[in-house]
Amino acid sequence: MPKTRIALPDSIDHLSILDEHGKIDTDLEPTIENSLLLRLHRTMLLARRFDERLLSLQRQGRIGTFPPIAGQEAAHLGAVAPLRASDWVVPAFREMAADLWRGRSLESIVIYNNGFNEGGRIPAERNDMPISVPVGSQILHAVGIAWGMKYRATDDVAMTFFGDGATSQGDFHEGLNFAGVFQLPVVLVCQNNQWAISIPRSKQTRSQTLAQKAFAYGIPGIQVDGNDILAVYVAAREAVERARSGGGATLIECVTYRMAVHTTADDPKRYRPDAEVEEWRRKDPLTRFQGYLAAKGLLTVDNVKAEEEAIAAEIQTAVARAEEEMKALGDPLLMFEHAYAEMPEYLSEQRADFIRFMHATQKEGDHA
Amino acid sequence: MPKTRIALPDSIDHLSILDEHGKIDTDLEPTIENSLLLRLHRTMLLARRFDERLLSLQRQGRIGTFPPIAGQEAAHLGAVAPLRASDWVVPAFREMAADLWRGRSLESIVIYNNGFNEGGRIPAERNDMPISVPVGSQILHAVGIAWGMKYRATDDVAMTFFGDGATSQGDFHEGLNFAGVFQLPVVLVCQNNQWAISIPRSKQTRSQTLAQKAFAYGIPGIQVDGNDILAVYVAAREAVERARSGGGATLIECVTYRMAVHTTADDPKRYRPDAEVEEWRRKDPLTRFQGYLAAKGLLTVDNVKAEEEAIAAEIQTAVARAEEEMKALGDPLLMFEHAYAEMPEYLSEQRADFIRFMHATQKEGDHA
Amino acid sequence: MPKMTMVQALNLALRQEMARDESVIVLGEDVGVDGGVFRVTDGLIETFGERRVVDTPLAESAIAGMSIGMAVYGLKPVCEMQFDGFSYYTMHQIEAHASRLRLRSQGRHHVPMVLRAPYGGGVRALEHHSESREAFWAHIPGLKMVIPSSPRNARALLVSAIRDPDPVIFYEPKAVYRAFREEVPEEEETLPIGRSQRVREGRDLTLIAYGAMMRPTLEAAEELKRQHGVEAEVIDLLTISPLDDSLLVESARKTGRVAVVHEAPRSFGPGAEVVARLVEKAFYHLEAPVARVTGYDVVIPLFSREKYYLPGVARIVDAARSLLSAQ
Amino acid sequence: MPKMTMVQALNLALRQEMARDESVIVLGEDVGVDGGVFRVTDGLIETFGERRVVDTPLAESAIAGMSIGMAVYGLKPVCEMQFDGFSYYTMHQIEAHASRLRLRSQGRHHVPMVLRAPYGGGVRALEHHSESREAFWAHIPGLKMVIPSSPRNARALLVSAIRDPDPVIFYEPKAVYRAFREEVPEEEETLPIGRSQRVREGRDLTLIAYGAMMRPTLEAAEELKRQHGVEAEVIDLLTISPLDDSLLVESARKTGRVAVVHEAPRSFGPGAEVVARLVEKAFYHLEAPVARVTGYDVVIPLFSREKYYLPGVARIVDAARSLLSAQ
Ligand SMILES: Cc1ncc(C[n+]2csc(CCOP(=O)(O)OP(=O)(O)O)c2C)c(N)n1
Ligand SMILES: Cc1ncc(C[n+]2csc(CCOP(=O)(O)OP(=O)(O)O)c2C)c(N)n1
Ligand SMILES: [Mg+2]
Ligand SMILES: [Mg+2]
Repeated sequence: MPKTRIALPDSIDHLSILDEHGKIDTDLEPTIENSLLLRLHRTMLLARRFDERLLSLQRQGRIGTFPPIAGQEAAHLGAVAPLRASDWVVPAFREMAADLWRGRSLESIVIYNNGFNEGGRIPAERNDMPISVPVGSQILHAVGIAWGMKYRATDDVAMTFFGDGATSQGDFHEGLNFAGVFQLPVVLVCQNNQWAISIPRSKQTRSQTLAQKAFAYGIPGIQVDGNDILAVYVAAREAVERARSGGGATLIECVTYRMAVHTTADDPKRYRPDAEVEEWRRKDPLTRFQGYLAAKGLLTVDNVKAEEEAIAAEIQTAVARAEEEMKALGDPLLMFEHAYAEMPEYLSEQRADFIRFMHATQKEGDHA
Repeated sequence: MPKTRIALPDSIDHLSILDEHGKIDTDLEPTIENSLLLRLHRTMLLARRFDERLLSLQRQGRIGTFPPIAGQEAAHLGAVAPLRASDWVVPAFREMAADLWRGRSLESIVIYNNGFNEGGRIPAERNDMPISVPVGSQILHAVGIAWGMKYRATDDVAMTFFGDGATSQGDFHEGLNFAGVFQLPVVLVCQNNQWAISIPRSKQTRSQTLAQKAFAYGIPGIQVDGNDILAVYVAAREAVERARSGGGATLIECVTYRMAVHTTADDPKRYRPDAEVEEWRRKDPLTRFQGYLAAKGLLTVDNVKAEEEAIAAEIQTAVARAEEEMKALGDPLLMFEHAYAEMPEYLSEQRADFIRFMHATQKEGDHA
Repeated sequence: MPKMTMVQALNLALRQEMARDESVIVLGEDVGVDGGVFRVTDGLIETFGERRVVDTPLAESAIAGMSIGMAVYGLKPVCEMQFDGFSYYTMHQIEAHASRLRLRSQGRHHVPMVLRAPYGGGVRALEHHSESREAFWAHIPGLKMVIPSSPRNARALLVSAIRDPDPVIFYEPKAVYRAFREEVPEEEETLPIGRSQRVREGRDLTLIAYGAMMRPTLEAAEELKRQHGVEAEVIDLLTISPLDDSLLVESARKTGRVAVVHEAPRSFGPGAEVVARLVEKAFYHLEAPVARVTGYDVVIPLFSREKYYLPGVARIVDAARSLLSAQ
Repeated sequence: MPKMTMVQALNLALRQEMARDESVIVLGEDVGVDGGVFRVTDGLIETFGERRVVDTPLAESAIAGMSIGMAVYGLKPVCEMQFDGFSYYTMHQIEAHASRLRLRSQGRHHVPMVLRAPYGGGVRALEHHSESREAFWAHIPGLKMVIPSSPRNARALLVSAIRDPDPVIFYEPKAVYRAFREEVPEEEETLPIGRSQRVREGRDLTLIAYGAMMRPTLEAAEELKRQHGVEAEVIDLLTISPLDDSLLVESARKTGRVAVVHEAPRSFGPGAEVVARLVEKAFYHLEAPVARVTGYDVVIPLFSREKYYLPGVARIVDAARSLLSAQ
């Protein structure tokens, strides 16, 4: 058989359960406890409102540059919902809704976005990694954590997030290859929000889907409607279960959309048409989920109103508290902390010299 | 259609024309001019004998560490045969047969393997890049060269070589992705010789074939019997023609075998069974090609004997000439050359100090 | 002469070099339609088209590696790293190939590429957006490492870098990008790579700086004069490597008192090389230890504390006064 | 005490630490069945199995990045780079993450990993197999950079590196791997990271070196004594960064004449930092400019000319004599 087609067992499915018109595929509809559905909704609403609030704080100069998440809430929350506390989430930088679900405080986000390293603190009781800015690089950490989980024979799972742009990075490739070779319990969640700053998905790679990149590593890949929290949840649950039970890694491509700016330093008008944004607005994951919950009788207009009010208050309080907390962070000497377990001698000398200098110039009344 | 299989147009073929028993698939047999077949054979024989000679020179301490190529000659020569002089070859470090085909002199190889940078010289009339040791890194250069070819609207092609191990590197991924996105005239030839030093192909990646990695970049991939020069030639010719005519990049996986040590510093007994080597010996690309040529009436026992003698003499002369040439390379000041187009001042000072030092110590009779 | 920001001046350099030489290609993440996140490549795609202004996928090693191939093929790629903090992904390609292909091919190939990267603090940015690791590149033989400090010299040096036959790492002080305007001639202007400049004459001490640190250094010199009657000589390195020490040595011999200022962490930073050169070549003229006014040996803090990390006017003045009171 | 080569001593360190602490994992290219291309991990897979001695695919960034994840999870990965020249592929992971996760998570996570790499010339190897770029790592805050010079200190320092709570880049002088044997105790032995050692007492001048340069430096000291009656003090840095300068300063104050020796290229190399520290802290005791005896500012040549590039006994003696004749 000199020219033979090689039988490849892999294939790529696209999963969608709750479509943009609110129509549900009842065959695929997952059974999720009402309380979980409502908690997911609350977090989604909180994330949406907090994102809006951060944007206005940024415009007021009360925080620095940050990456809004609007439009991607379902792709965050559907993914992390099947996890348990002992699992680890390894985020990129645009998974705020997932962070909140995992227990990150609103305060820490405000503090971080004000340029205080203290905002990155992970509480002792929480696993998970802090935000990772270099695109794609964190995938390898998730792979290493998953390696540890397998080594320790736990049935925990590491889940990492990254964007469509990240799939071009060498670290994406190396990470997925290691995950495949070592059959690691890691779930690789790609937030394909169609844009990497100004580069559209079509210019990022010539492959038809991002999910099919899984083929290259001998691991399963699936594409889901990322604005459909039910579809994301089902795909993630399957992947998490596969990982827990020793079945190895899965690549999930969530097809979603970045509704807002890349970061508050970005002007998307330069590179994408409003019409595209409008089109995606109709696919809003929040209204879609709310429609579903209302149809199920779990949510009424009054419920939502009450939640909105509670959330507004929660955000209000958190921002106020964060601004209060930041007053205690004024000591510049904090910049010498957490460099090493023990401060090296020469760094102590630098710190001492800094103190001397601060005293000297404060006495002279200037330290510009 | 909520859970839909995505139709993927790609598929992976395995190509084999002249099997290990010398049986030919006449439907697929390419029409190649006799003179080309004979030139390919001569180069294959030369490469085989030169490789053997290098090994004995190394054992005698007359050259340093080097990577033998035995077993991979067909996968080298079948690939470069469809190229023309104006194309560029971007090698890794184990493509000596391809180098010879492209006009590299035996002398330069001896000189290089004696630890003289001068052995890396590319003659002015030749394109092609010098040897590249860091695994996978050269792929990106081929992509850049192909970019230039497209920019200059030539119909030239860049062909790059790399091993199975190289497919794990980030640079492989990034290179193939760029090649796909920009639709570049580049042919990516993977020498899957089953081993990356001690790591077998099966531990390098979990994907069933290496060729299927092309899916991830939306480019065609094909697997060929790399010990079958006809199959390699056909696949390469198709890829080269695709590239020339604006059809973009192709990944070719040549399934072959590294018959000898990784380098002369390596001991494969530590990690692979002799039986495996023996099995592959039966698939020897040289005897297979010779059988084909004999059956075609192009080669007789006498022909081969005459060629063997001519080649032995050619090698003999080249080694002698190289050893002569190296006598003129003793000047240590040559190490300051080719750092920049113009030597920076501080480097000139270092050079001057080196001269002073050499004089001073020569006078004192030691410069250990 | 029109007054320009550094961003505009860099844009002018690219625009004119692209018009002059069609082998000049601009590539990187978001350099096309978006005009670069700092707008240095603004409008180039409109003028020169997608053929010459290339938005790439998100992969720094590939951007560098592809540029190497382009350069070897005879083009002059000017590639952009979006931020200094992501340029280390290219370290292997630059160290192993860009800096060595001339040597490896014995002169047959060379790599006339420019790798541009905004570096340094001062723009309230996120983590990895404020690093200053020019010492990495400066330590690699075969490379050139250039850092301009003002719109005019940025334009002239970028033109020189593009025309240079060897690979140039071109760090742009992002704090200076829009900080002030300067007259920049429309006509072509170059500056030799490998030469520092004396930007202020003085006899009492020498301040050596570059990039974003030039402004606080010059202000410090003014303040030293105003408040203390001290005449500081100020030297702008412009090229970090190959380091031209002639002017530094000459000045150190004259003043005997030298401080070197940079925002990179102190240990194993560029300042150490300046000290070492002065010790080698002006030791007997030094009247006080050469002072280093630098970032501390910690990761540059997020923006709220950045100002304490970065050398400012007061720290430079403080160091200068210690120098003057030595012995 | 058994006499061991450095390779054997490193193997002993790994073996004992793995036996002592099951969170220690060895990983890298060919470290398992093959025992590492230099055999440093020889036999470990037989003793500890594939679970703890992990042959990885060929991808340096992944080896480093996965190690970071493992370390954060609570393991102690000791990963191997096959050669120094390929370790720059890890630069981004090390700079952006290994060195910073303690800071970024405010102490919740830390990265107790060791990245081992054979470095330097002297073994007639191919291109990229003889580099000496410790200055890259030394300039990164949050990292430690260690280079042993003998079997015994290699063993002790590797043990300390594995136990260190912070990431350690551990460069092994491949020229020393099998060059000589030394007694190495079976019993556990550690050496503090961040401390240099005086290995020879002297009053006339100070020679500072580390790694593979210790042998020619010590030989030079002997020759200086034998041929010129000069007593050289010799200091072995052992830890490059964080650099402990106390002993250097003390010695420089005593002798007033110092040379620093390394095989890395001179400019922006580790020697510059040594000079800068001595200028800061021992300036008034220096009787001659601190000399740098180093590799030249070119790529290390292929092996036939390597000996001219690498500082040898004669160059060190030559520098020492110039130092002594100064003034
Ligand atoms: C390695 C690296 N290169 C460049 C950047 C600058 N940058 C930040 S986000 C971004 C685009 C990321 O796109 P994607 O992965 O799709 O994530 P998204 O922003 O859409 O969430 C770029 C180029 C970076 N942070 N890291
Ligand atoms: C980036 C890099 N890492 C490690 C090495 C050391 N090394 C040289 S060849 C080799 C294995 C290469 O395997 P493969 O790509 O299959 O090529 P082959 O040797 O089989 O021709 C390794 C690990 C290297 N040269 N470059
Ligand atoms: Mg995106
Ligand atoms: Mg191989």
